[in-house]
Amino acid sequence: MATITDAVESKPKRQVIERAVVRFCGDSGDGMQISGSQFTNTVALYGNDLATFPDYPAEIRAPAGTLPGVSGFQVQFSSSDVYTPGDAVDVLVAMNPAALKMNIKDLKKNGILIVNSDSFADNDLRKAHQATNPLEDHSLDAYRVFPVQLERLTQAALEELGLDAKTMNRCKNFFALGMCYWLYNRPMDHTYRWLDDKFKSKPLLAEANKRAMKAGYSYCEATEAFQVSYEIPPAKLAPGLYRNLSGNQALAMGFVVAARQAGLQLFLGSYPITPASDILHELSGYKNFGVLTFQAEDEIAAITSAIGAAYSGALAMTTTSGPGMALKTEAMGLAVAVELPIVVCDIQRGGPSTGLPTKTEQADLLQAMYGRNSEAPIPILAASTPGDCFWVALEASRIALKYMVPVIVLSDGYLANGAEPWRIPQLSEIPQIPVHFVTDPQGFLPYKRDPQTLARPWAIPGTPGLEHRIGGLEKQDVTGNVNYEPLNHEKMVRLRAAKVEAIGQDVPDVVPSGDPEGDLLIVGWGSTYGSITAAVKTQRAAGRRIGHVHLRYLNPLPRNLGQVMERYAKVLVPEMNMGQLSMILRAKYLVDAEGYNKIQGQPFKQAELEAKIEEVLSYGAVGTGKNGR
Amino acid sequence: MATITDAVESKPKRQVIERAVVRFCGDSGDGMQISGSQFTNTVALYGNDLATFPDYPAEIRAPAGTLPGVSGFQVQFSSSDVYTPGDAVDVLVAMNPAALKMNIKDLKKNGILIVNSDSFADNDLRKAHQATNPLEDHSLDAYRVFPVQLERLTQAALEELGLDAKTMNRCKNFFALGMCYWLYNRPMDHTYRWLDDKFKSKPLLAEANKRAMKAGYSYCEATEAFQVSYEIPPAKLAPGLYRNLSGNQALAMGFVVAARQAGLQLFLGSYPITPASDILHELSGYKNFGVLTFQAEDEIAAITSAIGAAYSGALAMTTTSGPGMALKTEAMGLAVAVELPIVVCDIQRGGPSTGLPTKTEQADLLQAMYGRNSEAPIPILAASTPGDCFWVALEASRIALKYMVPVIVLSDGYLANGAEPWRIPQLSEIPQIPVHFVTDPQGFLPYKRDPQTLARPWAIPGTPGLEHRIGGLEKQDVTGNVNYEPLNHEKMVRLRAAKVEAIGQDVPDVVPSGDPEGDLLIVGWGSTYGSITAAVKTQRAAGRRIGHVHLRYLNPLPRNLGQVMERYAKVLVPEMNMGQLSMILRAKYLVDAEGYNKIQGQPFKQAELEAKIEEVLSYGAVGTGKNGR
Amino acid sequence: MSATVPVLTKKDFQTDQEVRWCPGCGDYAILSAVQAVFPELGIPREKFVVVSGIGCSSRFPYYMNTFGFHTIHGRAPAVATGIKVAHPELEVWVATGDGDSLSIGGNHTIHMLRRNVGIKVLMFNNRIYGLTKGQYSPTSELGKKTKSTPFGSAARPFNPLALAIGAETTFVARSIDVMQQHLKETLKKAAAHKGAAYIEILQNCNIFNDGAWQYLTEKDARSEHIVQLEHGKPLIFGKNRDKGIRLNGLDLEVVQLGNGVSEHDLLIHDEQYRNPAYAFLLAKMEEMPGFPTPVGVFRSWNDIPRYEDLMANQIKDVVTKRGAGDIDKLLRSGDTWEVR
Amino acid sequence: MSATVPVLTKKDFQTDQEVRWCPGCGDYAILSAVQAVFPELGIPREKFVVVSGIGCSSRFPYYMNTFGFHTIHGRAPAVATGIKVAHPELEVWVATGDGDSLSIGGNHTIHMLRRNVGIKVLMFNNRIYGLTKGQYSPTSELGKKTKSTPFGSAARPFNPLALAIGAETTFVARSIDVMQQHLKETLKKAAAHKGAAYIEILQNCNIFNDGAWQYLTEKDARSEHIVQLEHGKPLIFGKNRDKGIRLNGLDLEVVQLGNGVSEHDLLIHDEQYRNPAYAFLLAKMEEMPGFPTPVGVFRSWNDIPRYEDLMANQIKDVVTKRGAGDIDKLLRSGDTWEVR
Ligand SMILES: Cc1ncc(C[n+]2csc(CCOP(=O)(O)OP(=O)(O)O)c2C)c(N)n1
Ligand SMILES: Cc1ncc(C[n+]2csc(CCOP(=O)(O)OP(=O)(O)O)c2C)c(N)n1
Ligand code: SF4
Ligand code: SF4
Ligand SMILES: [Mg+2]
Ligand SMILES: [Mg+2]
Repeated sequence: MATITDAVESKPKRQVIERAVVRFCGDSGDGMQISGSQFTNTVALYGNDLATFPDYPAEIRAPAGTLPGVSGFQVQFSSSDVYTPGDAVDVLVAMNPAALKMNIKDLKKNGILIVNSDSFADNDLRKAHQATNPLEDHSLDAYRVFPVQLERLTQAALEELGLDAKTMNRCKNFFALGMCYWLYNRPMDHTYRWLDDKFKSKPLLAEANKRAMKAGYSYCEATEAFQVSYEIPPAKLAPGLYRNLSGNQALAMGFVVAARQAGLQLFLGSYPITPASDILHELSGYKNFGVLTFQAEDEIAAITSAIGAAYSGALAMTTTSGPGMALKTEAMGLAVAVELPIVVCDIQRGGPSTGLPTKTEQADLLQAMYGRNSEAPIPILAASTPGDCFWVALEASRIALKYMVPVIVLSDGYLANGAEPWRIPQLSEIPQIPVHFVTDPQGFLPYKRDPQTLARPWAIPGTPGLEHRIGGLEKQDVTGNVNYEPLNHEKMVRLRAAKVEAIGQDVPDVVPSGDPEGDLLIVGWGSTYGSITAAVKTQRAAGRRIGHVHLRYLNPLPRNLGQVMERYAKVLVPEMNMGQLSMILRAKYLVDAEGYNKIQGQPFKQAELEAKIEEVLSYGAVGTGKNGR
Repeated sequence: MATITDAVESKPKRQVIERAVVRFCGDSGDGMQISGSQFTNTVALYGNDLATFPDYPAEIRAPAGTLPGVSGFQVQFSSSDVYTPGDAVDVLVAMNPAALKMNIKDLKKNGILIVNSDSFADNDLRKAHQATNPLEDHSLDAYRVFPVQLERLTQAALEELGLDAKTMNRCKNFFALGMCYWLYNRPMDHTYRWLDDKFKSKPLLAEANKRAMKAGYSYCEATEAFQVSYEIPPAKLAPGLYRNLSGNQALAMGFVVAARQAGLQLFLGSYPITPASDILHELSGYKNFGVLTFQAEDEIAAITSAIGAAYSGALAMTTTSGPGMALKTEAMGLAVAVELPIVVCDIQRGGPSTGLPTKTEQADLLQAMYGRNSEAPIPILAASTPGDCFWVALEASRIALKYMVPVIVLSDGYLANGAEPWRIPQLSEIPQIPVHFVTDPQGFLPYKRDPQTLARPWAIPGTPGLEHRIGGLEKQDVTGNVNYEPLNHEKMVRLRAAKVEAIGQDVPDVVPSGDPEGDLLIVGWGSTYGSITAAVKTQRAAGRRIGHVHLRYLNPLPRNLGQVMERYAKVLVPEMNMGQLSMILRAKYLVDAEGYNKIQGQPFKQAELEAKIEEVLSYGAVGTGKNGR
Repeated sequence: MSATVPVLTKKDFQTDQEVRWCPGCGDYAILSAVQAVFPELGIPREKFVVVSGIGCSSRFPYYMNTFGFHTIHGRAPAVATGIKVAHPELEVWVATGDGDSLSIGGNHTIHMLRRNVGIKVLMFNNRIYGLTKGQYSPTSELGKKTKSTPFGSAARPFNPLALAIGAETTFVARSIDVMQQHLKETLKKAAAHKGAAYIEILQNCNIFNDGAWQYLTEKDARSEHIVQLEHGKPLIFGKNRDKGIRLNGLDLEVVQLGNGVSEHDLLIHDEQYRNPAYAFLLAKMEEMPGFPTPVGVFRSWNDIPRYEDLMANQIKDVVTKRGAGDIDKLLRSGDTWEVR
Repeated sequence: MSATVPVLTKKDFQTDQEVRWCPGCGDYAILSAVQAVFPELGIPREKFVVVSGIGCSSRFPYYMNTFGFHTIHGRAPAVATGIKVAHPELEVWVATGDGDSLSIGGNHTIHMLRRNVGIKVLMFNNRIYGLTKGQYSPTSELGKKTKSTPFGSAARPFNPLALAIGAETTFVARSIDVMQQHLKETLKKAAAHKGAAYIEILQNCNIFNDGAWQYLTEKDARSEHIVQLEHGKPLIFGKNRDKGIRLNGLDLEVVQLGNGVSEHDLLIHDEQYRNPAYAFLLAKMEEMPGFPTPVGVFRSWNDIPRYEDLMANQIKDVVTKRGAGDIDKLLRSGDTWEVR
């Protein structure tokens, strides 16, 4: 696998490589997310496979130029498969000393560093708590540093347009973007079009940004700053129409499509919270799909309004993150008791408490499993990539409606904001979701169950003859009347559990990727998919016998999971938490699953995982027998 | 073990037996709880060991005479140890057909049944959904039935007092109580005194009840209704001063004493909920101990006000049951993040959702362990008997204050309302709880930890020079400043976990009661203590090699628990849930612990447990080896 | 029994469930009034939904033979909002208590009201927590001795109607369990209101707070202590209808009729009066020493758009402007590229 | 630096933490005003506690060099209540936003206010959720287009002061971020108030809702669109102080001074006026077309007992009556018996 860094010694004018990792970083006000997305869309349109990682500063806005204000956007693109945004960076664009300080550790040795040298005045250094100027103190000697006067050069390029200094300065991210386009031999026309569209009503701004970008491109061309440029050919993706999609966009779209496939109105009750708010924003824009979005006064009203909407016949859902999830637990218990279909999306973030709102984590799994009073089992699905969020939204809706249960969907900050090229499905590839409202009063009883799914009938208000009462008190089997008899209670507790277990009939058996049996099985879930896949691929290429199971269904678990684990000597469970899935696997299967736990608000690096795999396989690989049992 | 039922064939006038189980049942308005408590206090004063079980109807009041309105009170008393209120009843007092219908199944064959025959008119039978009159249809042939005209006889006894019919009728429970006093040869003076005190301002009512009671006693004497009466000698209890104490009373008193021992003001933030409300009621009465009770607008305000009070230096607590616990989860995460000492008491009840408010259950353990967003570990203690609640309150307070952590105390409806004779400790037996408020600004840092306990300093507002800020965002180790750095986050997550683990140094090693090693270890927690103890005793007497560990500390678990479990061939975990502790044990120790799960809103019967023990020991007792591993 | 039988009777709204309130509880009277009024509204039975929280009062749906949802404590207004927004054609009523609506559910209550969701709230105010056996509530008077305040409560109560008016409620009314006819009339007016309606019903809990409203409801006291608000009529009260309420600047005063003071000098009730302080003044009247307690409709603003209608119209508008959503187009939106 | 140094300056209340609001945010001005006022109150620095929820505004405690608690979203009034009840001698201030205080925290807000806990609430009203990047809030105007309402919101807003008055608040005031002097004076008055104080501070979020208050704050507009409430003074406004507010029966009217209309005809502001509808009328004035927005103290009732004092007194009373609690006696209370 050739990368820029490897390729540095030979210096042809234009070099073909397999993959590259580029990161733009600067102040929140510097437009780094825009440069990053433009670059991403351009390489995507060209046909590379890719993965992105936007890294936002904490919720609160920090003063310009300070460390907490640093924002970043990273993309890995390649002519072969891409599973992660990349561990280390080939090209780093840093707009100020704060951004440089926060990001330089991720640049590969000998990597390209483009810095805006106009922002390294004493004042700028002070804001970044830098005692000396890194451009002068030799601390960057390990890299190929290209100090560029981004501000002055941008101003020069825009001189004739008659803009004020502040506005001109705002275009410097496009100068940097232009440089990257040159570096990777990419056309700028996609970004031209985007600018025209974005600044429809302010053509002068469109023009300014275009000129800045062109100037950056020409700067490289003219100054021969880099001596070499790179080409990364298109990847061999499955044929089809593609688009970039973030996890939150995918979830939103998935629910719109699910509602359509079920013939129901979509109702979202939500309260804004990072990193879930964008789902609310997206769905609020889909009014022409008849989507009802209700921004509630808090998370409790958000979920209870959804329960009300479900009761009256909508496909109802609520979206939140950890702290909001904690507030919804009592109401989830109600949904379990009244057996109504709602979907609860938890876009996990760092905790506990308010924690690290803009950072990612996978630590709400046990809350999703057990965070309710008494025995209140709820099925749980987890998305593994941004695009997968679309399919998980559909599947969660299908299960909720088929089994008349609340369903929890787990995503996280990394999936929510990260994007990947997504093959757009044909409508025909998307399953119908059959829904049946009872209408016949004959023999109707609110808790008479479908023998196969154990679902109770959905009898919505407005249907003559089906008037009935439901509620959170224990109810009599079949009739649904309030009932406190001991044996009935036990029966109902077991029925509710059995109903969730019954979903297992729809859960496909797991088929490990990689080796079907061997020395190590890695069991993962959620957004670690990319890193694990990449690590397993590399480690298998190095001759190790490893399988990988990535769980989409966390409750109930796939029925063959226990047998599959037995086919490997060891089981490793990497999680961005203190060992939550591994706790469940250990309890359920008495398998000596080992956790690999990183709780840093950041996804696993491929290299970290590979090191762990090597470590696990090095100790007692032979001695301990099956799963250490 | 001679019981009434066994003793029925021989008919001496007065017979000494070892133990008896008496149950009063009737309509909620019939005063059954009063008769039961009076009977209990009288036998307690006499020196019997005992255990009680009040069985309330569901929260809502039902019309008189109907099935949902039935209320009961059961007491087992003995000249030897008593661990449970008894599986089956020797003497059943039933005030109406509804009570009879709901309770008759628990009366032993040949047991004594006293029925109020005045309330078996057609109308009464209809309200109880009885097609025929059980006093006539031979359905009671297996019992010794004593139909007594309780209403008419009471009226006759009160004739001269000039009371109205309704008031007279209200005294019939004392007639029945008088009969029971005769039956067990108990003096009535305690109840006389109680009546004098209770009706201080209404001496006529005191007199009426006394006369009714005396009439009941004389009725037995005169009519020789029973031919035999029983005597149960005092038990050999540890010497000391005793009183009856319910779990909720014990908790309330425990916290008052804890605050005194710590030299702090006690603050309770609470919102009423069955079966926890009585703790609020009790503590509201302790104003002369300086107790602040704040009835908040909801459970969230209840716990957050407690967090505020803890911040400002009080011993702060909150009390609730399952649904309220669910609402407190977000705030518990805050308490974990800011590391402030609060005690959260969850008096568990049947669920999910509103569930069975007046019935008991142990199904909030996993909610207590995991019901919060992200990694937010909290120590958990569980009380095992009503009197134990006192000690658990003290210990929970001690841990909270020593380690600067929120602590969860689990009790349940059975402990809360049940009572047992409790040996009153000397003040000298109660440990001091040392508390240190920092006052020295020198070197003060809000998150600098005590190396042994990992506790951060408690620096309360009002202390000059210690001004500082705390909050729910991730904080920098030592300084407590807001911090989002990856490695700091991981460090803090692990520190918070380590702090809870450190409590393990204070957790005594478990020492199984019964056999120190053998065929079966029963691991229990909470209110199943009595039933398990009784069952193990009987089964060991029958020659089986059984140990019993009853966990008070559920998080962290006692450090030697794993080793102890290995000393037995099998591990059985009886719980009033679907297997929550067993799930934790399986995950942590990879032990094939078997769950015995009853979810009926009612405690285990001794006989059920014994049957289960026999079943477990009968299958594969030898073959599977240690813990089935 | 269904939409095809348009003439409904009280019996049609009774269920087969045993009513489980204490004998003598004021809730029975309220149930009876609602069961009498619903059939008169000309709405098919299956269009009604009765939603409640938790409390004695919140058992209400079990006894109404229509669609009913006994939810969780305090959340009925939010559940009801979900129902009403998803199905504006349903007739959604909430049954709640002073604890359920004003303590744990205070926030949902005020938000539902300010949004003007077309839901009718029956707030059973017995100034106590009945179901949990007698703790003080947010409407209990200062100094109230209850199980949780054995030495008297330290918290000033809410005035439920003042709070509702502060929360922009478009229909605000009060009635009393024992005033059956008045209660029925008030319910009918609420039913006719388009937006959110908040009806405080003074209710006796004869077990835990017996006589809380006795000073108003005792047969002798009623005419002296209650003033009926009737649209377009002067505020007159008293056994001999000889007393009235007069406006003096911003202040209210009780005047004796006669001696030069006539009905024309009195405040003429206008439930549509747009001065927002008017209903507020009436709501606070009962707290003023010497003043009677008003019952009836304090405010009825019928021209404020309902939340659910605005939501539905917005969807219609966008569909009109953009065309009905096309899933295929949705999937293909944004930048796309073809891989062959 | 401590109680032994009584003379404090603004600097004493500044922390070493970088202030992390957007440049130009109105929060800076509010911070500056509070930092200026606290040292003037004659209270030792360590007696202050600043409590907040979550939001841009709720970062406030980090920048105040005293005790500070940044709690969770909406719960500051409840946390503050716990602090104040346990330690009535502390000076407890809450910093909160329109979302924090009125959306998720609405219930705690109104309950704290009706109990009259001696806490001062600074409610930064920018009519938007700032921290979560621009969704509409409960004070956003109907039809507001935001990230979560791209086609306009369908929810009528709260009037925060009307709600506070509906919730029985004893001190209600409004000021504006850009009116530094007025803001400081208002804060001082709040500090002097014994019970609960609710101060709405109109604040500009220049990133997500820039200009929300521009119609009031633009230099030219101020005098025309703002009327200052000053105790004992008539309500006069206008660039030339030539307009006034007059009471006509229950209604307010804007009048031109001169032409026979003099200051004496105008409404004379009385912040202690016991008619509860008075402050309500003022609070709703800004919604009336053609009327200016009042700033200043709407109501200040200083004689209502504070919750924490009632609680403390109750303990004192019971101790006096029953004697201080004796643990030994407590343990031995009830029926006891001796086993030997
Ligand atoms: C989350 C939660 N907290 C507390 C309770 C206990 N609870 C049930 S009803 C109630 C108060 C009822 O008072 P109110 O609404 O006035 O109804 P009433 O019984 O007086 O009609 C309480 C505290 C509960 N069921 N759920
Ligand atoms: C339980 C919970 N829900 C949601 C959030 C996300 N959140 C943080 S601040 C905020 C709104 C802030 O608005 P406001 O109080 O007006 O403060 P501003 O930022 O405008 O000053 C929201 C929704 C959260 N932190 N916690
Ligand atoms: S407790 Fe009170 S409110 Fe509840 S049913 Fe009984 S009388 Fe009615
Ligand atoms: S987002 Fe708005 S309120 Fe928040 S700091 Fe920026 S300008 Fe201020
Ligand atoms: Mg009530
Ligand atoms: Mg705001």
